[in-house]
Amino acid sequence: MGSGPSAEETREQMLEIYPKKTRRKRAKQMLVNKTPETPEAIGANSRTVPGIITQRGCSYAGCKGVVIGPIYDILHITHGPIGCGWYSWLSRRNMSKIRHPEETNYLQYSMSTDMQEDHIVFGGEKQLKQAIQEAYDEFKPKAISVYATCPVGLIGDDIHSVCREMKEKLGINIFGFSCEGYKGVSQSAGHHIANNGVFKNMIGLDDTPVEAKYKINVLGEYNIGGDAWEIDRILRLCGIHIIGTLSGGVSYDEICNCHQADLNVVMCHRSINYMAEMMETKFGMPWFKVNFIGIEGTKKSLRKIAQYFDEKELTDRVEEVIAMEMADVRPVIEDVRQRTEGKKAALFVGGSRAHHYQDLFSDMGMTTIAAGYEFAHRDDYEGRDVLPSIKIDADSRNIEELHIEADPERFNLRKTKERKVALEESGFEFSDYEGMMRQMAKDTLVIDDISAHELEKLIELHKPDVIGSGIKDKYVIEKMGIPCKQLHSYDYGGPYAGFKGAINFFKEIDRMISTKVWKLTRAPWKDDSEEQSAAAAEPATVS
Amino acid sequence: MGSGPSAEETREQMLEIYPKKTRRKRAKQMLVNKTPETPEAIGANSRTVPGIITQRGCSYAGCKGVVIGPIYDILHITHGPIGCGWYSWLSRRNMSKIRHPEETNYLQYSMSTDMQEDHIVFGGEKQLKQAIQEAYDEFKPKAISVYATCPVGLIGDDIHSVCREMKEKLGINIFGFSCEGYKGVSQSAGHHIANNGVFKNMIGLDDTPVEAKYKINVLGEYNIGGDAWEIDRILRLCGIHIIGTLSGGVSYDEICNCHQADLNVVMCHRSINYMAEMMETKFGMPWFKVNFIGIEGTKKSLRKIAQYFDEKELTDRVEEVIAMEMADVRPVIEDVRQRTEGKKAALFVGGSRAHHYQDLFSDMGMTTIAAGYEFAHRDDYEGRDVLPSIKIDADSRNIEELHIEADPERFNLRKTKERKVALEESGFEFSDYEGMMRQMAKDTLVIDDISAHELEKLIELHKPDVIGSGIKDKYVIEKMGIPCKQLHSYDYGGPYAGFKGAINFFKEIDRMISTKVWKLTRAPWKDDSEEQSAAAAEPATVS
Amino acid sequence: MLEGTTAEIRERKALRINPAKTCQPIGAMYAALGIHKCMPHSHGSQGCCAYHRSHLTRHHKEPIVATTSSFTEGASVFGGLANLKTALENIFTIYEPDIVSVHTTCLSEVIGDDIPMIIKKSEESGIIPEGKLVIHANTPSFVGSHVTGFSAQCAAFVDYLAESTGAKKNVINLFPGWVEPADMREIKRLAEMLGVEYIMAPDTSDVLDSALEGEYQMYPDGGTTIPQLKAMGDSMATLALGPMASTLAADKLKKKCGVENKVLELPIGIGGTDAFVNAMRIAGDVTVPRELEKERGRLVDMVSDMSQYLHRKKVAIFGDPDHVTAMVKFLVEVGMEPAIVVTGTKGKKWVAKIKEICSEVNPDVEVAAFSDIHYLHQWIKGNPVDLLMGNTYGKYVAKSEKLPFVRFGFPILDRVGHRAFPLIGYTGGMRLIEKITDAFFDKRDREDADEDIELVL
Amino acid sequence: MLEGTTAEIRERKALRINPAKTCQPIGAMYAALGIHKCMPHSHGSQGCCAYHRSHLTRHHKEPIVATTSSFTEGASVFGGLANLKTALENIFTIYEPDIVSVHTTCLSEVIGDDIPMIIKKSEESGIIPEGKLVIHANTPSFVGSHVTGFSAQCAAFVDYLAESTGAKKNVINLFPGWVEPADMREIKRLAEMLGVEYIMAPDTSDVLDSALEGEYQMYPDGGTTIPQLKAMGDSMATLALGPMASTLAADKLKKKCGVENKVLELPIGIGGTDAFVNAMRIAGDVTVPRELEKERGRLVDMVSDMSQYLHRKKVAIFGDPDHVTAMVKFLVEVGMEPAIVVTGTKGKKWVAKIKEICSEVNPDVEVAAFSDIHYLHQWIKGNPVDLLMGNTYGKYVAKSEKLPFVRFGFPILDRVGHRAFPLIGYTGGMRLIEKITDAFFDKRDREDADEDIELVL
Repeated sequence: MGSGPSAEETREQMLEIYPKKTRRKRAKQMLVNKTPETPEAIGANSRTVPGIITQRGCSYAGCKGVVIGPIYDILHITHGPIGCGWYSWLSRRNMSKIRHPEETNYLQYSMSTDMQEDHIVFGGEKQLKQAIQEAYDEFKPKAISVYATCPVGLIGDDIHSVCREMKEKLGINIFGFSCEGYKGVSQSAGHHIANNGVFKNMIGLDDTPVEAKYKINVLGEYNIGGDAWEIDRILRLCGIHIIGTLSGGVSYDEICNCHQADLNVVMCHRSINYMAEMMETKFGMPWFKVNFIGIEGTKKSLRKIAQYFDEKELTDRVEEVIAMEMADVRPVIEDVRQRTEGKKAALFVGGSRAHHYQDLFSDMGMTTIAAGYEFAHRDDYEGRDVLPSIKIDADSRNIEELHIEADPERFNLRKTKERKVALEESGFEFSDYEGMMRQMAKDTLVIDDISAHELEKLIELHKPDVIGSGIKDKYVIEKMGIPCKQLHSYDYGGPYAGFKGAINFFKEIDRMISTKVWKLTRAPWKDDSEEQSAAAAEPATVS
Repeated sequence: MGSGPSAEETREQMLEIYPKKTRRKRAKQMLVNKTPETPEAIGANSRTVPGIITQRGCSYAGCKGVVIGPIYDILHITHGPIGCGWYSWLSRRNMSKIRHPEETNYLQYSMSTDMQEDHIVFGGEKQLKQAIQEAYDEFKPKAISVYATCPVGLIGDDIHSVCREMKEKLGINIFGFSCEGYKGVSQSAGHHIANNGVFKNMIGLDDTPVEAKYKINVLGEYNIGGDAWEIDRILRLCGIHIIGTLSGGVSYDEICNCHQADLNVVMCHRSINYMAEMMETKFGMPWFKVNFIGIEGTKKSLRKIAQYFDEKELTDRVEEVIAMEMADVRPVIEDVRQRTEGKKAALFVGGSRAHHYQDLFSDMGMTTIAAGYEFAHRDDYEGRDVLPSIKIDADSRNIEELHIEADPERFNLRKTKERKVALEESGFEFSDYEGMMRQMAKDTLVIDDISAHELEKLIELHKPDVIGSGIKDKYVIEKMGIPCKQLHSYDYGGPYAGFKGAINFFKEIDRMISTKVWKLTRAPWKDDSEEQSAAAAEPATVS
Repeated sequence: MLEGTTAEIRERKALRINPAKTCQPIGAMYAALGIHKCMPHSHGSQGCCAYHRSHLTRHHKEPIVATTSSFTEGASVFGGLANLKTALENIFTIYEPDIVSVHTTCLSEVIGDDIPMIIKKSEESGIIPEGKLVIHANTPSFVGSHVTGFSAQCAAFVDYLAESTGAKKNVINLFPGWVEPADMREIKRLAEMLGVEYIMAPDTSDVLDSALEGEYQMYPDGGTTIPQLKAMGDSMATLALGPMASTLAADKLKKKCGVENKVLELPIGIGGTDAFVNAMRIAGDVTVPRELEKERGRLVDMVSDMSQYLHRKKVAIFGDPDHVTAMVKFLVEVGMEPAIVVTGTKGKKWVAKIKEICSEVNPDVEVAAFSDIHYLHQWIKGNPVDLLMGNTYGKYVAKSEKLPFVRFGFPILDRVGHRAFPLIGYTGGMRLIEKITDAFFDKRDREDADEDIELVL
Repeated sequence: MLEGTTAEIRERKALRINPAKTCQPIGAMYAALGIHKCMPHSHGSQGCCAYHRSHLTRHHKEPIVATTSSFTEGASVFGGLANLKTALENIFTIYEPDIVSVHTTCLSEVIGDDIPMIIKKSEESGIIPEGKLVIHANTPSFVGSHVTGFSAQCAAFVDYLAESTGAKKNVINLFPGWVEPADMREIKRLAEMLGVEYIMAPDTSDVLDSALEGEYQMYPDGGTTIPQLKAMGDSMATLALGPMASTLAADKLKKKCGVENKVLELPIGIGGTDAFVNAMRIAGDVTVPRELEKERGRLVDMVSDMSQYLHRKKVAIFGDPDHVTAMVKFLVEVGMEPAIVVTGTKGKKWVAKIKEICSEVNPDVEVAAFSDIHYLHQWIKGNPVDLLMGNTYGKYVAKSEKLPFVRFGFPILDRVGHRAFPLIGYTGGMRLIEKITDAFFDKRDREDADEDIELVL
């Protein structure tokens, strides 16, 4: 933890203020990473204590906002009062681009049933039906998705039957998500609901063969700031074809077709591991975890993909690409490290970024003294090996678990069991994720669902040089004179993935750490010494 | 004069305040137009009394700023301290357009020798020579012109010999203008100097024949706000070809070639009658006065040109064009007159606009209660028939009078004497200008070189509905709640010439007269009645 | 950009496309932040609170502090009593506000939580510390819009706090309406110039535009204080700015404490500011100082000087009813021509009012309440305009139609000037004239042919 | 646009192309207009006066009143004594100023008119009425620039008027430098917030931004009064803002009346304003009020929030030395990178000073004094920049190079905001941040591909 009190003391001071019950609850979510190799159990994916200022959002945000929303050529309709549709309108920076001029990018639109009081009283199904009809008449989309907000579930609107009816009537794909905001304890529930819906309503619809040698899907990559495009650029250089990036910058057709891939690589384990699992079961392609955030992570991920396909042509090409890209990266790192080496970061964000971005900081010679997720589960902290020991609580129990079986026609084991075992024996890990804590240094702080109070305390006690967090914390942190990098929106910059993204990130963190703006916070007359102030007011040179 | 005191009384009240000598002087420049048909002699083109706030500028402004400056492909160099070059940079709105992409429009540039103290002490010829060389090296123009400012004449720099030397050295046309600011009593001296220079250094240089049936030059049209382009548009519709518009939007080559025209028509008599006279003497083409400002003026001018060429084809075409254009004009006039009819204008500006614009106001049913020029001569007020009686005073005597003779090779009488006489006998007037006063109503006020004080008095006593003036008066007038139309710069609007220009002007004057902005000058609490203010603060309707 | 939008307008009864409003709770949150040491509390799913905080943060680029009852499915079924009680205990213990202002959401409204009852129980069980307050506003998302949420929150201040001691004071109450912190600061400056004693509520200046000084204060040194809120009941009169945002509170105060009120449009532009200044003058029995008259005169001067560029320019405008009304008045006043006027909030009377304001300059003005930006965009495609005015979301329309665009209203997420400079008052009028003419001139400078570029404008 | 300009830079010794300065007399005229009931008088050909009045009018969009000696050829040969005497007689009779301030031109300087002698003779012959004053400044156009002309005029106020009675008063003199009326108003506001008693000269606020109220006042209710100018000799200290514009007057005042002075750069940006505020605090022995600190903190906050967009952006900047120095300091302070810095006025020390200011962020900064916009443009063609800052004439370069352009300095002929809003002070800093980021963002919104458009910035 560098200077300041120990992690243990810090934790104590953070907890001190809480009422007893809250303290007990929070204590389980705040760990000192004493044994990184065998992480302690963290109370992740549990309810936020009411009244605590939390970073967390809701199920709707996770489903519509994160996972499905980015699919640009589905027409998205929020069924509910106006707010939810409004707030999820263009605010997440999942970039997307139409493929042909005659397409429409529906992400520029916010569509909603704008539920009024009488819909609450008399039911909103008719309104939804009509809205779908109007949307169809206006835009003639190829697919429409519907998202339920809090009141919808409570008043009993059956969005799925409405969708089915309209699907039949209009002859296009129409499906709904019961992602009411109160479901689960965070966005995470929404991801699960989204995965289920994508799996049920899109995956496998289009069996058109894809002509490419190395075909993969990138799962859990949402193209914030163009990350997916940078990953695509690199993979393309290597000769690897991405069928679908779920769901950054992706099209409906690509998703329907993405079961043609030979491999799923997973960026954000939290939001999409369900999908990887279900696809493997149904179609037979394996998955493994990758991380294109950070130079070392990107290299490792590329090499792992090459190793998976195991062809010299590809392995060589990957090394060439890495060498070529590193020629650009190296001088930037060298320059930047002069100022970043030894600096301290803390990361509290998302369900995978708090982990991934440690790599980028580490590339710069910075240490992460404390980190935690906003909505992750225990496996994201401790690794997938804890999965069997995770208890399903009341909040999670209500989220549907799909029961998947192998597709009788389309199941196709991409790697024979033998080959897979051989790979695994050589140290290759499939379907695994080691979690964040294993990678973090001993005696760092791990805080799940950090509260505003804990964050303030951390800054007060440890003055990190930079904090990675979200929009709601950003200005709190910066009022204290500490630069805060938004790791949801990238502060409207990016990409930060891959090689070019890393360069962007290094330069950006360098800027944030080197900026003199924090020195400006103090007016010269604040210094008590009269002499000093007098000096500051010295006459300027006359030209 | 409408309501308020009589013109005579008004004049008295204006003069009242002046010291005796000033009063005597000003009295000669302020007339009540008692006998419009035989105008009284006005003390025009005489010195401005020092200390009087005048509209007038200087000879340099008249020469460089007005007449030569607009020629876009001559590289213009001001020889003198920086100010004169600076102020004449792009500030006059004589619009111009390059003809070919490889040309340079030098009007976007301000070039100057930026004279420093040592040049004043030791002479500036070397500096000028070097400046010409540098300009040539930098831009390779086809011609360079040099303008002398006040100190140049006083310190004895011989700009003409420098120009001759550099012309020889560089092999391009280079010539100078001794238009020092102190010469003459106003811009007018500069016009004369400019005319002489253009005549000596450009006119007649290029004998390339021009293929067109009806070839004319438009003299004294400077393309403010695109006026020349509108005139060109109309004439082109009629089948009449303009070789050179002197000097709005014109090119060097066009001026060198413009002696090929069969006719000179003169817009601004004041600034360019010298040229018309000299060209007639040297080349044999007649001139007459036209006025494309105002609907009636434009029609009359077109018909006069047609009459001059006297071919049915042209006469018919002119009538067709007039009919066609009037279809657009008529509804605008009809609409606008509902608000402008009977309104009063006053015009104090320039050397011809104070006259021409009366036509436009009259088209709108408005009357001009008072008018005067800024720098005109007696003939511009009283008509060219007074020319013989004008005494040349000390200030004018120093302006060179060129002695022109017929060009032995290129003189060509466009109209035989007999034909000319015949035309004249039918009422056609060549080489004439009736002046402003003949056109103005009886008992209007005619004020030459109006002073700020006189203008204020006029407003105070007569509250005109609109005043046409210049930038220096504009905001004085508008502070008093009277709209002021700048008739030099057109308030950055225009064109106002021809038919489309008239439409622009009608709409603009309509706007100025109808605007509610003047009502806003009074805050509601200024009204004494408490009730009234209370009413103004009545609650808004709640929606 | 917005490729799917065509000029063909179809009647829509059920589908909102590109809304021109959001939901009530965010308005309540914004208003509550204008009370000193007040913690806004969102009673519902934590997503609402997260969305509102994020959105306000993006608009103000400032910390937005608020708590939530963090409903999960259980609370949604069994009611939010336990959640709210826990929340209050935590809030008072950890964040130590003087007052917690609870606003509801669609969720808690649908399940029918009785907030006053919960507050009462919390008081009884000692959760609310001595001297601390909890108030509430009902702000279901399926009613009204963010503007009515603001209005409801203002009314709650009155309901819970205003007191009449019987001793009238020579003080004027000001309900500023939903305007920016910079606007609130400007209203105070005007009141101070006029020498009128006032209480303004809420007051987000210094709260949502706080200084960067290296220290974080959860409750910055700003906002209306609780004693001030209480004292509103003893004031001579109330000026309510913005009928939609402020009438409710003013009327409640009249009913509760007998304070007479006058409802005015937002003081935007010359006439708008005049009405405010004059009402203050009369209510406060003061003389308008010469300095303020000069300020006014400078605006009039600027309008006069620029009127040739404004004259009859067609404007498409959308935003919140109060903002739009005042802005449309201003546009008409300076000679511009509102062509289409849209708000997302319901308001039949509002439509009539806008038509009335525009009647002289454009009797054919298209006015739509409970409408959306998609409709505005479609209409523009069929009826070209010279200028678009609205919040940040308008920029997609502006890009699509290559229109000069002046941002105003809520939210502005992509520019920074609204934080520092008011649109309110004569100063704000000058800012508007600058913004509008800049938008026109920038376009000219950029797009005009070389020969048409003007040095002087 | 500017088709003839290429990236190939040739040394020029004699030819000025597209100047970044004009001549002295206009500066004297501007300064004289900042004295209450003062008539600036141009002693020379009437063209000078016409040009200066026109130019100032276009910049301020206000009446600019000044008289001229209307030299013709005779006066140029025989001297301007008769013209000036006639002029003074007319001026005092017709326009009734309290003071006439004569400035010379190249013409009258070359012929060598002795203005003090003419003033003396005019006094003796009774042309100057009892109690009225005539002062003068030498402002030949072939020396210095408009800025030094302003400086000379300020010095003339001191030379002719400042008096030391021996009784020091707790008053601070302020020479504001050549800044806009809105800036002068802002300096006064800051001084008033600080509670420092001051005399500021000149003061063009309320003179050159007067209200439109339906009446014309030749001498509006503004400007430094003659008693104030006289009293400057008794002040405790002088703060001279803008070394080029204000040092001369401050030093003369020190020499004449023993008033100590401090010369500061123009109070632009955080550091620039800090220096001014701190100097006022020390000189006036006052405490900086919290309100002003908050204002400062709001600027710092805005700089912090926007710094990602400003960081290392390359700026080409031209203008007057004092303006440019202060602006370059500001740019460096907010993390931008001055790339080329040009002034038209001479100043070797100024070049060194700019290089020093930029040394940390850009040791290779190109700095040129006694240079011009053509040079700046050529340099940019070879070294692309992100932003251009300068007066209106810069817009041709901006159009030619498709650069975001922020107007500042003198003159601004084609926009209206500089009339109303200061660049001085913390408020001015916020305005600058807005202007600069708007310029960047507007370009992005306009030119970026659809997929790159950001909702939030």
